[in-house]
Amino acid sequence: MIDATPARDGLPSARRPKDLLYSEGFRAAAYQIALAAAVVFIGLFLYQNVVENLQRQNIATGFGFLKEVSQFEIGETLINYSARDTYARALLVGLLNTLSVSAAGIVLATIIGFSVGIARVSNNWPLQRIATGYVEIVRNVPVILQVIFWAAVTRNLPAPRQALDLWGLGFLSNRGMTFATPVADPAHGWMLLALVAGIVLAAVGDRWARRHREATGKHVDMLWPSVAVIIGLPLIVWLAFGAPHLISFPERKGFSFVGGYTISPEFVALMTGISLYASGFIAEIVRAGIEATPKGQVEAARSIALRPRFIMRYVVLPQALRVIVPPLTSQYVSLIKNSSIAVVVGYPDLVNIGNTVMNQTGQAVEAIAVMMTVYLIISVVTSLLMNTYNRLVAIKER
Amino acid sequence: NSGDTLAAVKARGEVLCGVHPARHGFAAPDSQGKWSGFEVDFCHAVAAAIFGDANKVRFVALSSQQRFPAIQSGEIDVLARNVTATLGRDTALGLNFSPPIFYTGTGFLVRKDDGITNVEDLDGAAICMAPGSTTERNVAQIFAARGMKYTPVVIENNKQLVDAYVTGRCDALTKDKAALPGVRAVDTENPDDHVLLPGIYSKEPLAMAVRQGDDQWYDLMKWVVYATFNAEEMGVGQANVDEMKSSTDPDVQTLLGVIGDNGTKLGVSNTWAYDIVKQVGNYKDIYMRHFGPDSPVALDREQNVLWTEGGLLYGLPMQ
Amino acid sequence: MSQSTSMQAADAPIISLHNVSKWYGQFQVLCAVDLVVRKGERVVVCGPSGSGKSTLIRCINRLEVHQEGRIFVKGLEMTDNVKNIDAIRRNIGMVFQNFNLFPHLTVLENLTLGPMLTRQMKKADAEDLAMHFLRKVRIPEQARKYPLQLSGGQQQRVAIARSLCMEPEIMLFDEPTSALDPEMIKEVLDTMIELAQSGMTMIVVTHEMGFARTVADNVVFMADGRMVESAPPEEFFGNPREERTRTFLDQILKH
Amino acid sequence: MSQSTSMQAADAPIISLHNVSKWYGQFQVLCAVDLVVRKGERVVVCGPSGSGKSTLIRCINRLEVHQEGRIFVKGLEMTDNVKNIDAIRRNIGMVFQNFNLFPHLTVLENLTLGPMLTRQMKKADAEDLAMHFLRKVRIPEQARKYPLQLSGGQQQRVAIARSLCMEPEIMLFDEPTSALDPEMIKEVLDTMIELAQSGMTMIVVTHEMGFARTVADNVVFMADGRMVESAPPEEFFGNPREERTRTFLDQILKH
Amino acid sequence: MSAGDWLKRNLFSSVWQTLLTVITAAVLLRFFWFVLDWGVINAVWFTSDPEVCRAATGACWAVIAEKHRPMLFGLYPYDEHWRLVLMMAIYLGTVVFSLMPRNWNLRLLVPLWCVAAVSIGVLMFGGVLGLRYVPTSEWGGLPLTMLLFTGTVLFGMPVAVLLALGRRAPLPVARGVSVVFIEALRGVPLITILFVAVNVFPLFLPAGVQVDKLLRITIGIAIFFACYQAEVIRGGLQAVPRGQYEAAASLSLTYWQTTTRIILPQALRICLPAITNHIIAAMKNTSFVIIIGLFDILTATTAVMQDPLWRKFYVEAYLFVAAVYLFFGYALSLYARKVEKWIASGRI
Ligand SMILES: Nc1ncnc2c1ncn2[C@@H]1O[C@H](COP(=O)(O)OP(=O)(O)OP(=O)(O)O)[C@@H](O)[C@H]1O
Ligand SMILES: Nc1ncnc2c1ncn2[C@@H]1O[C@H](COP(=O)(O)OP(=O)(O)OP(=O)(O)O)[C@@H](O)[C@H]1O
Ligand SMILES: [Mg+2]
Ligand SMILES: [Mg+2]
Repeated sequence: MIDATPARDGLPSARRPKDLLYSEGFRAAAYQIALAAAVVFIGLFLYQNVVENLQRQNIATGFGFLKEVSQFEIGETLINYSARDTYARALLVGLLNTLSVSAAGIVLATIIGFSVGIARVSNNWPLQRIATGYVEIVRNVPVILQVIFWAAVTRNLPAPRQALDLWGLGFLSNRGMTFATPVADPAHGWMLLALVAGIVLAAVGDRWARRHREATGKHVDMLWPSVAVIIGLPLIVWLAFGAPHLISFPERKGFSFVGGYTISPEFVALMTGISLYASGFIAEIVRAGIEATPKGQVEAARSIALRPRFIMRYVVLPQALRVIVPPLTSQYVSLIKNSSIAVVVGYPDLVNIGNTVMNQTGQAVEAIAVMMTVYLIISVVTSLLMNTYNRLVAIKER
Repeated sequence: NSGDTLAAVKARGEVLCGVHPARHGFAAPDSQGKWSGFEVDFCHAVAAAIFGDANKVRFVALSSQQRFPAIQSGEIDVLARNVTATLGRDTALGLNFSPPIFYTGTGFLVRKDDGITNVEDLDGAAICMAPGSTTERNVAQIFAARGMKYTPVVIENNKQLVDAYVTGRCDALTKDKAALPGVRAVDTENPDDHVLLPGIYSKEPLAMAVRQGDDQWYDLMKWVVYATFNAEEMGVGQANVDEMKSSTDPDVQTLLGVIGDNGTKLGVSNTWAYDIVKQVGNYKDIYMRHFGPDSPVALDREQNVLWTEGGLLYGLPMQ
Repeated sequence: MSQSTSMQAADAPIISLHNVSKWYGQFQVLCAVDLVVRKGERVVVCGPSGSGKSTLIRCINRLEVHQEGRIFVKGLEMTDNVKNIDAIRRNIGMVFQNFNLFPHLTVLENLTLGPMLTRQMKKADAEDLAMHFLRKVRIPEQARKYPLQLSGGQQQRVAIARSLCMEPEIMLFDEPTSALDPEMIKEVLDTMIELAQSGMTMIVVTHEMGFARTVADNVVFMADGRMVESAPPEEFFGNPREERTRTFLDQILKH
Repeated sequence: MSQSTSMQAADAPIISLHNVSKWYGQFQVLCAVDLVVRKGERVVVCGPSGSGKSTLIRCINRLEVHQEGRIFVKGLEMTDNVKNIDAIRRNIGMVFQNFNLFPHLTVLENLTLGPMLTRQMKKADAEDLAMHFLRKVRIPEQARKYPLQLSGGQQQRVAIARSLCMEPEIMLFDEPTSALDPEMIKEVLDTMIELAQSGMTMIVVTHEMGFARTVADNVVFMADGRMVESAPPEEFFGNPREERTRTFLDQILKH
Repeated sequence: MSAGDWLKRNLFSSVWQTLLTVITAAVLLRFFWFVLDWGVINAVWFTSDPEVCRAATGACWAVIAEKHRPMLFGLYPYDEHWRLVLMMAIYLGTVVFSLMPRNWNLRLLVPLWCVAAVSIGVLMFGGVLGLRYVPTSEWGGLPLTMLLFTGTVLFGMPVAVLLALGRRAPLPVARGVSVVFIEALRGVPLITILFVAVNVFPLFLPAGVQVDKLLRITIGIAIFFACYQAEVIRGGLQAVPRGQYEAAASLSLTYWQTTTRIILPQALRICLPAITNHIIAAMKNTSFVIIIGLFDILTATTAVMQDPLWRKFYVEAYLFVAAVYLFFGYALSLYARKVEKWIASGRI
């Protein structure tokens, strides 16, 4: 702001209009306006070009195509879909496939990553070396090479007729992994319900145990009761329904198998590739998290005679998780993004289907915009969740 | 700027032609990186027409996904990459199609020992195909019409696609029928273990595409194609073109630029058609070079013969 | 408690080390250390950096494992018997140089964690106890804050209170003031002096010679893993027997 | 220079603050501070922690922006005029508590950077100048080392030399010795005393009352953002007018 | 520590430990035996007859010997492969030379890089000196991977620095622009950016203006790289103490002087390990170009593995490619560790 105070003590006033150019505030404003103008100008220029180019080349624009009939089939769908559905639904199928392969990949990567990460800090020398070697290799070979490698492996599995028998429970062939599954039975729905009930009950039990401990000082171990209730309830339901034990075993028929459930080789290759790749990074995150809890914390806990289990549960884990969870989430996000290389192995994920849509309709701009937006939403939602988590668990400081 | 492709090409000194990266018979680089194939020859023909030198062409290998953006954006001048001419592409993609240079349809390559003899046997099969191809839609229709099911395995990368079929991931590989013999001949370990299902199940007219809005350039494409048809019809081939120059048939004379100024009207030299036939050949020459009985990708001409012989090739008169 | 029994108790050694040695690899940190501490006694350990002071007191509650010699605490020998270790640790409180408070728990939770989990106290009782000791260290108003929101001096006082909540008979201090700003040193030392005056058995590693003079019954000087001198403060500061002790005191008192 | 002109110059205020106030959010750090420093004058600022001493001297070279009142340095007013700020900063050297040497540059490079970049000196000249001042602070032999290879006292002397290389007329010191070990405090204070004796105008925030007694022309006491008292050292230490000053001096001299 | 101590501490400190040691050792031995048996003892090293390989029970390293040229050089005209060999020699020579601290002298390196760039350009493109012209669409293999990687880093690093500075700038507009740019690009997969580079980017240009596809792809990967790197550098900038800014201000250095002389050198040193990680990641990311059909070393190898006669030996071929990536990645991280040591010891 310009203050019109007259000069005092015969000193020159720094506030003459010509000095405006030297004013920090004015300069800052000028730079910003210039930058904003440049951004707007470039944006307009690009937009203008796109519009002109599309017009000149007579390319259709707009998202109207999403409502058109797709006229192509998709190999793996989680929802009903046929060639008579719209492009929008085809893309939805792709999105769900992206999410399902990512979910499976995340579970696998987490299990492997945590195991290897713990092995990395084990004081058993050979185990530590194996873990280190694994991490180095898996992290440093491009994920796409790993996926292509696993695709080659799955394709070179024997044909269905010579499929590998998985101990009578299923088959492994170049058509994928086919499992025996229980024949659908009304009991299953109830068992699922029982499982949920069991989990809820276990949680309630845990709370009760804590209250009990706080009220009486008696520590009740709820680990085994929890396990029992979570496994037991569905089991009881199953028995109550007369233990329906019909299992649909896959059988070779026609080109492939009937019965059971088949996971496609593309899914297996993609999931294996991206989750092994991520597991290397997760292992490092876990290791860092474990090492991040200062030694002094454990010593202090020991000096108040806490037992190892309690030290783990009340001192080490809460602190390690704060370190582990944020980078872990970004690994999950990058695993989801990596699933987009599905297109090289032919798994029908969002990008693969988007690609087909792009070719069918020729509307590259719109199709790519759809893909980018979806991934952006996934990233933004995750990072919002992550920020909330960080705020909730942040260690309060001055 | 819409009318200046020809001028730009002349100024550049070469034609940029988008082709398939590896489709034996149509377009593929040999181990020395030299391109050859049916569609490649049509690119040569365009170059011959413009420059009188069939080699003034540069090939740009394009995946099926990249082919339309490449032509739309002007990265290439002409697209000769197994493009099926359809109304949708003509309009929504802002393209113009030359007269079809190859009539084909969806075909299926299957393993002999699977005992498949026609499409009806494919119920429940896993079928490998490329994304965004007309094939993808045709297959959907073929199976829907017969009330059959199949599992599409859709792979963009052609190598990966063929690999998926050859290793047995799929029971059938589907592509334009014309493309399958190439796969069979080159990519399979033992070509005799594989057969092409007989019959054609859809219309797949392959044509060259140019950007909409440049009529001069579009005209040139059309007439390059017609010139190869007409040359065959008139019996003018690579072998006899020089003798035919002295033919007294006015049609032949017009074709070869001995009389008239067709070239000037098209914006190229009057010997343009002569150059095509001399350096590349007429339709039959081109066809036989790549699909003839001696080539690795032998293909019957089927509909790809002159209208006079009951085929679909019909060159418009060149007066 | 009558005067005589307390005298008697005070005579029995509550901690005794016999000939304790420890090595890190090839490097010997403790060389045949002997130390006897009686109930209610206050021992100050000093010595140059790296002389093994920390190691010594960390061996007493088995944060480090000694390799030779024997350590007894309240008549129990420190072996790798988990029961013994547990019993001994319950009797010993320890205060670290870097406080080592649990940063994810409030001050109150830091204090109640031990009593609730290892002494099976009710939450309400544990909190009463905690508030009692927080008042003793004069920061009851900070109970709901998190450790990192406190000043260093306050944190160290919380750490002392945390140890006291286990109601130990012995307190070990490992340079409790050396990570603190000068203004805060005093508040912590005051707390420790009060504790000493209440009759707690204490072993204190510190360079605060003023503190040693005020409260110590015995000052122990260590160098190179050996116990060089051990004497009551008047003697230790007034007339040290050993040359090394003298050099060390010269250096440290010149400040 | 004749006696009279130097007297005259000494009389003109080289720094003057009129009614300067500053807020951080709601919190007022400086309340209507008035201060006049004449050429060659040496002012020591003291006061309890958080009283705004640092903020005050940081306003003088605009490391902080004041919100009310006016600050003049050598007749130029400190506004947001970039030209003025630049001119003023060139005339003011500043030494920080944490030295703030550039760790990626050698001592010599630390010293020549300013002269070369802002005074457009040739490299050779700048290095001569740098060596001159390094000799003055008595560490010419450290010229090729990196700051982190030096002791704290040496680092602080390098920092002083770095400021001097800009040949400023005024030097500001913000607790230059409080991050130092006791042994090193003296070497830095000696350097500062020499500097004072050479006639440099100085404003020094410090708790070293010995230094204040020796060199200050004026001691200023601040509390809660206000200038509570300002007097020559004899008066300030001998007979402080204000109650708060007395309390403060009691505390600080007890140490 | 004596060997006995070490063994006891790390291998046999308890029953459980001993058991674990035995099991892991058994697994390790089994693995190494397999590697030895399959990869060395029964392997076929040289043959041009795939039948020989098929008969063997071990690895068929002959496939690499047989196919190394198309794997390493892709579609590049066969007769001109010598140009690529020469190009790689020049490239690697230049890079190795520039990495040695004793050569860190702009007056030496700038001309060197200019000369190297020109000669690499001449070799790759040809069209002069009687060399046959080879358009970028025919480039391939390892040289292409190298060029993509170098282009990514050379173009991406400055952009990353600018974005990082922008994100920490005192000007809200600059901050806003940088944040949106960085976060938007980090939120999407690299593939979509490649799609944009190939399919959409031409639409952004005015009619008639064209940018080579290879260049567009390089820029796409580089910008993607820059957005990740910017976050790393921002971390480094944040780690530079405020006192450094203040000391610079009190020497009346300008914003750019402060930034280039004081802040950036320190920030880059601080986050060097993370920077290296992302540079290595950038090298791995070049392999994504297989999706848009560029013939880098991975694409070239998958293409080679099309050959029905050699198709069976894909494991060996992919191992070879993995080894190439591991080699360069490992070399980079070794070098970075060395630089960290130099920094710690004050050598740079
Ligand atoms: N885990 C360890 N491994 C190897 N050496 C160690 C370890 N812990 C301590 N030392 C060494 O043992 C010696 C004694 O360490 P200790 O911490 O007991 O000394 P201190 O007298 O407490 O010194 P300070 O006054 O610095 O705390 C030192 O030389 C130290 O370097
Ligand atoms: N950036 C800031 N934001 C908010 N408050 C601040 C900031 N910087 C300083 N303060 C507050 O302003 C007050 C004065 O700070 P200043 O650093 O000037 O005190 P000081 O007298 O130098 O104290 P010390 O002796 O501790 O250095 C303090 O209460 C401090 O907490
Ligand atoms: Mg110690
Ligand atoms: Mg201060």
